[in-house]
Amino acid sequence: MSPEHWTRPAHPADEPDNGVTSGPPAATAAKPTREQVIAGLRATSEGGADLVQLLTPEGERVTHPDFDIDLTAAQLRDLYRDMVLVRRFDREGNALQRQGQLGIWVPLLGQEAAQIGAGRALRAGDMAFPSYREHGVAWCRGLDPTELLGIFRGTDHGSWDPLSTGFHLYTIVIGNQALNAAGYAMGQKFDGKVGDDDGEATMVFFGDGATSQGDVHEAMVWGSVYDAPLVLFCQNNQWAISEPLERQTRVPLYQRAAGYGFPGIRVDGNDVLASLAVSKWALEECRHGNGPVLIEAFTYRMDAHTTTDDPTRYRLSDELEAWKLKDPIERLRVHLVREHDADQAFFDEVQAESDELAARFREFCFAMPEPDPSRIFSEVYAEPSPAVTAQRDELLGYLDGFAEQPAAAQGGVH
Amino acid sequence: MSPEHWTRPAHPADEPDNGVTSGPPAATAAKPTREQVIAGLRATSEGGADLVQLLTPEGERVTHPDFDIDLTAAQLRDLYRDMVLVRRFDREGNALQRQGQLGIWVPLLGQEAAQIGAGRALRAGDMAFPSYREHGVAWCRGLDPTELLGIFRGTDHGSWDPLSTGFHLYTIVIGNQALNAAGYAMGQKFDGKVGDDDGEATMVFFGDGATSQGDVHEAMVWGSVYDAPLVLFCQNNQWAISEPLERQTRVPLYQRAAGYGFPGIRVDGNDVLASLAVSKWALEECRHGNGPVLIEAFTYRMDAHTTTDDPTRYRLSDELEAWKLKDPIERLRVHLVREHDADQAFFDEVQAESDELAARFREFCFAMPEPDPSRIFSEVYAEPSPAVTAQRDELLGYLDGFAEQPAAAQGGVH
Amino acid sequence: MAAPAMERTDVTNGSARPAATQTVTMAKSLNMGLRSALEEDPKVLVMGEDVGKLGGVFRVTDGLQKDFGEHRVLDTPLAESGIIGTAVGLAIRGYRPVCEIQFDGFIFPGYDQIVSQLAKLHFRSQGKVKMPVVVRVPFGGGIGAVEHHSESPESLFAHIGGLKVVSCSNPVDAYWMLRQAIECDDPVLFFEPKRRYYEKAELDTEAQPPPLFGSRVVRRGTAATIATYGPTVPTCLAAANAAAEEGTELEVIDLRSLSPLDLGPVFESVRRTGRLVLASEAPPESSITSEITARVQQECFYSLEAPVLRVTGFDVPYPPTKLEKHFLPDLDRVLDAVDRSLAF
Amino acid sequence: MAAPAMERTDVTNGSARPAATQTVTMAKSLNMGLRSALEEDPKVLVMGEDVGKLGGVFRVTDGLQKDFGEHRVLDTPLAESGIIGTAVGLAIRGYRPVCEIQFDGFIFPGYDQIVSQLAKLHFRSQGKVKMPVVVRVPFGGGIGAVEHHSESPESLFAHIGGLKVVSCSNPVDAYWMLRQAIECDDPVLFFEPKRRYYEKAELDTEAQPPPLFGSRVVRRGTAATIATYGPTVPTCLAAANAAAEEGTELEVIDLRSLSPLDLGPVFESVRRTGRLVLASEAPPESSITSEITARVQQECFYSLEAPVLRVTGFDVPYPPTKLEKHFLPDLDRVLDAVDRSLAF
Ligand SMILES: Cc1ncc(C[n+]2csc(CCOP(=O)(O)OP(=O)(O)O)c2C)c(N)n1
Ligand SMILES: Cc1ncc(C[n+]2csc(CCOP(=O)(O)OP(=O)(O)O)c2C)c(N)n1
Ligand SMILES: [Mg+2]
Ligand SMILES: [Mg+2]
Repeated sequence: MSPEHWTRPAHPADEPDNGVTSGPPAATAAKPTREQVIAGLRATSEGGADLVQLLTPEGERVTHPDFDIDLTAAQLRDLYRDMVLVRRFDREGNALQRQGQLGIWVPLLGQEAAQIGAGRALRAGDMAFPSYREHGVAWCRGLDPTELLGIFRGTDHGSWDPLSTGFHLYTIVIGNQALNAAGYAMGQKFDGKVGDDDGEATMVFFGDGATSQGDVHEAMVWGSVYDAPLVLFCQNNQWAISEPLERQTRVPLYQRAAGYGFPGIRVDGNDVLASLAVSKWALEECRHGNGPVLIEAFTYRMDAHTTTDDPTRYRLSDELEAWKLKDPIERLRVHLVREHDADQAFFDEVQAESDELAARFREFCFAMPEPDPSRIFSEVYAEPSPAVTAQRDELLGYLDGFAEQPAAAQGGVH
Repeated sequence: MSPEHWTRPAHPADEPDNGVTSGPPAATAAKPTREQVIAGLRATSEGGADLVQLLTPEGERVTHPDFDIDLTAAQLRDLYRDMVLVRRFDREGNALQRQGQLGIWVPLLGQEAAQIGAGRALRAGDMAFPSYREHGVAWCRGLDPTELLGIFRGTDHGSWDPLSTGFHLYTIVIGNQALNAAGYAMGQKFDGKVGDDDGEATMVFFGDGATSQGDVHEAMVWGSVYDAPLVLFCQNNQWAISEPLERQTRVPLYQRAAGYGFPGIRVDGNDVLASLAVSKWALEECRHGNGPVLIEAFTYRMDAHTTTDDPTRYRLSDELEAWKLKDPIERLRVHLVREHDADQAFFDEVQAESDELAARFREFCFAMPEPDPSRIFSEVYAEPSPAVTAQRDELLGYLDGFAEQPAAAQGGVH
Repeated sequence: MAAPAMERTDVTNGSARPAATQTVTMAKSLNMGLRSALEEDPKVLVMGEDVGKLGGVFRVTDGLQKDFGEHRVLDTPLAESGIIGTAVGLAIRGYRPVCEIQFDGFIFPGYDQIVSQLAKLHFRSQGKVKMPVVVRVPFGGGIGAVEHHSESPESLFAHIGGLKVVSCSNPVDAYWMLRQAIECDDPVLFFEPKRRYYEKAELDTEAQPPPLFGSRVVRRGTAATIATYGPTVPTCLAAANAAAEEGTELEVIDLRSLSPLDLGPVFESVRRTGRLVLASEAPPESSITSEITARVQQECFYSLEAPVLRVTGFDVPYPPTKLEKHFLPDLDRVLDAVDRSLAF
Repeated sequence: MAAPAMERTDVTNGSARPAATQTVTMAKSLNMGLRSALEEDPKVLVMGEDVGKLGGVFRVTDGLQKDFGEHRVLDTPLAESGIIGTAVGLAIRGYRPVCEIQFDGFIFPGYDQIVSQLAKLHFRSQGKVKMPVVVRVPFGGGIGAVEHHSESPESLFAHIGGLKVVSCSNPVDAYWMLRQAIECDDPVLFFEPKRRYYEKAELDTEAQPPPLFGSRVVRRGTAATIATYGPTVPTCLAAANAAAEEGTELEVIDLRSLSPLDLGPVFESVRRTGRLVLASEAPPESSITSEITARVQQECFYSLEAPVLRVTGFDVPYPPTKLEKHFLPDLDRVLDAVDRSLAF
């Protein structure tokens, strides 16, 4: 069965008694109430007084008393390029899913600034633990975007090397990676890699919904009790699938940190400069032994939760329109034009590069080979288990039988 | 095998090939360092500036700007009586374990004020979810102390009726009961029992160590998201078995609450007046729909973790001596004598009553019948499972065989 | 336990169609089951992630929050221990929560509350506290999903005393079994074969359902017995049909209840056929199919003409889904096992 | 897999006593095993609740923190998901954590991290990330403890692909198996029979241990085979001795590895004796004893003269401990099953 579906099952094709062709029921009229919309907008359009911002939605550079950053025009262009390229292959992923090339895609649309800011703050020796939406961080860690395709096409569970890239595999069980990251950060500390400018740090990514999980709490406990160099980077994109932030908390999430005795900062997650500045500061604190730090990047999931999700069932388009005005790429573009003489040639160049990337991404996807059945049993253990080996031999022998006698492939009792 | 041991296994008597008689190795010289002792003392001898206190260790009545309480002399005497009686049967439980009558006992020594203050703040319609050390709360809920014996003697897993007593069964898996209590409190709210003076509330008890568990965090999330009438009563007795508070947190535990958007209060847990006043206030808040509230009762576990624990391995007696000066009963006794004319007759009367209780507790314990083997299978399900019934019939039939042919009781192959 | 009613051996082919009958998908019949339960008993609650406004990622709870309100149909915070743990508390308070776990692989954060509280409170309290909680779990593979979305963890619950575990295989059973599970005073783990959610059948909501905890012969046969449950029931029925075309009549039993197991009909069948094949997507090691094998070899020792054979997933993490066609028992693998059994 | 070395059929009776030999309890031999591992590999960590200054509630880690420091022997915060989850992260970083779960019943808060991360990361990463983590679990009953302190949850781990599961039954195995488990690059659930912690044997720390994942015939016999593991191995040996006094020679196999199972010696034995009795404290439903039964009836179909019989705990929550003598398999119940097997 091909991985065309995630939450929407395909109709199984392997059974003759099956005449089902319909998908799930069409979206019903269960729309949000007016009150909910108003509450939602209020909650999500403003980050509040504590929001760290360096670039306004209008592209204006503002200062902040505690966090600032000095970037050259070239560096600003690089950040812009990062965001455009990442958005481009993200959109391509969506398209590939629509065309049946991927089982599912998890879009990051709208979260580019949060991720590129955080990702570019990381250094080579640092380690990142993503959730499943961190394609932008993957990009910053030097992964080729095509390496992300296997998970969504169903050919692997993550193909890159976490250790050489400094980018752990995607973690799907919400919250698990927070504890894994805390442990890794403890290891950095035990290895003597914390305490000076050359220190190492770990950054873990999770969503607003994930903050409810016990594991994220325990990661905060462990991180603080072991003074681990751990930056907890929460992308509050306002929604956990269909559930708005108010289903997880009464108060802004960054305020959790104080209860564990470390700093929590709410940053404008659509402002790549602020995300970079706050992330750099947090990582520096951790490198010097002053971890952990919690960052809440206040942002918005502009697309569906995944390609199988239908956000019109639970949120109104007004909300999206409000957030479009805060687009992370657009504000940097305006800023580059106004303050840093970026001309059309630059934008054309980035555009061309992103087209190339998209084409390559696409071609790679089409050419991906089917994995071999033996892959089911490969690397289950570092030291092979005779039980698994026996099951492998049995299945491969059975499949070989078909290869030799194609007539038997339809089964039958002899 | 009799339940003489918890963490120290008995040497099994049912096997002929067993010649082992030694217990666990003797305590080693692994004593705390000087630094640890100093840190421990600093952490544990003072509750800090935020500590709510109404009665000093010297028995002096002090005021507090936010929390106060007006009690008659009779009410004060009742609180004193509660604490003495509870301490008395707690000590008797310890003694019964030493004499082999109980498998284990979990002492509350030192935590009487925290528990009686909280327990006496509860009303009939309220619900309490204890951990395993809340004998004082059990007392306030009207349980006969003998009802606690079964768990520790190994005849049952809790014999009282949680619903009619408003006191849930003891929960041993650390933190579980916090979520169960959150759910119960949600039910009170869904039942329309929250919102006015007649409202109901739920109080859940857990320790300082338990605050690290994901379940306690999730209970705070649920409680706040559903505005549940939930008082989270944390007895910070400074130790989780051998681990001092610093293994669980960097900052005072009551500060966790703010991160969830509800109040957290640190109360002197050795001051029954303060515990009562703060608990009453918190419950009132919850009844009126302003829950949850977190209370951290700052207290001290004066005895071992359980009768199988050996605290000399991990803490110095200086610490205990410091806390003895803050004894919860002693300070109320002094206060009663100085300010409320309590005379020797009163104290003699309480003494006599506690002797009686202890004797009855003791006699009850000795007379407890062995449960019947059929109890292994009873009430596993509300609607019996044929599989379990078959296993029961098989075991009972097998045991009947012994009854009929006592000669076969030693086994053998025919 | 008595063998359940066997009248309707083919649930999809009712001949006369009474007024209360309609063609529904399993997702829809589950939705109808929840709706009836919410209507009939104000203590019934539906709770889980995205079950409210979204109606669940599979739309099983579609429209329920709209009609019954946010206090009956709860979009909970994102934490499975919290879902189960608060359901336990609500049950103590007298509610009958029906929890949805979004996908099989996400039940594990809630496993502790299930094992330590949900399963044990009735026993611990000697019946003073009832635990009428249903935990609905869309399970199994075949939908081309990413990791953790295709697992079959049912054996991990069957091993736990104090729990009951069932699995439906068709829309009719789905409706009745869910209603019966909600009415049951014990905790029931309710495993729904997610890749069958959109298969259809005729549902008569005024029929008399067989007992919840009973297995059922869904096809009569003589040559060998196949026992299975959940998503592989249609697979095995298809295999039996294919075999019948070649003249081999296989008996197929839908186990329905996985704990307690109702093996009476299996024993009876095996005594006639002498051969048993078990099919399940779950990894075989220490599983429900191991248990059935252990009990059949004991009860039918002198009747078995071949060892009990199993067609299952493998003892590995669920593979990337381009490979799941090899992982999941299909018609061919079932018939291959039947052949091997017949060859003994 | 080859059958392991069988020279030492009685581990407690070494005749010549080499220099490296001493009489130790199982708790002590585990402690020695941990100590050697900590000494030899700076990447080995010991972590858990109260494992440091206290030395663990059973004193298995006694003195280790004092000698190796707080960064090698960690008193962790009180949360099992945290213990396993951070151990996973430490393993990614190159450490080899040995986690202690204080009692069997407290492993469940860590179950999600075990199933979703610990078991799957090697497979998920196709070997790029190794998970050399040992999770030590004192398990089983017989110590008169309160609820949750006497459980036998090993089957819940044997069912999970990606994990390895072993159980020691005597001080000699305890030492070697723990050392081998720590050296193993896979996650190993290490079940220690807590009621045997203070039984003694002669341990030669310079001997050549048999392979970790192998079972072992610990007593030769002809009339019937008993296979068991962990705490019931001494029980079954005692039963065999009692039977021998009446002239019946029973073969006893200590399974040692529960996943992967090494059933070669069991098959070989059953082919000779024709009879198999399995003993385990765990509830039987969907358990390791079900699995062994399923595989033996398949592999030894024509050799079995009686069905495989099981002597186990029951499918209920662990009872109050005044009753555990009836719950736990004892000498009499084992011999009763042998009698029933021989009567076939
Ligand atoms: C333990 C667990 N439960 C449920 C899910 C299903 N699920 C996948 S994503 C998601 C919502 C996550 O929301 P959030 O943490 O805000 O992250 P976002 O997707 O918005 O980036 C849910 C419920 C899961 N993956 N893991
Ligand atoms: C989930 C779980 N893990 C471990 C234990 C073993 N254990 C029992 S009590 C205890 C310490 C609890 O400390 P705290 O929460 O401070 O409560 P206290 O005993 O001090 O009242 C531990 C680790 C347990 N009961 N449950
Ligand atoms: Mg989100
Ligand atoms: Mg404590």
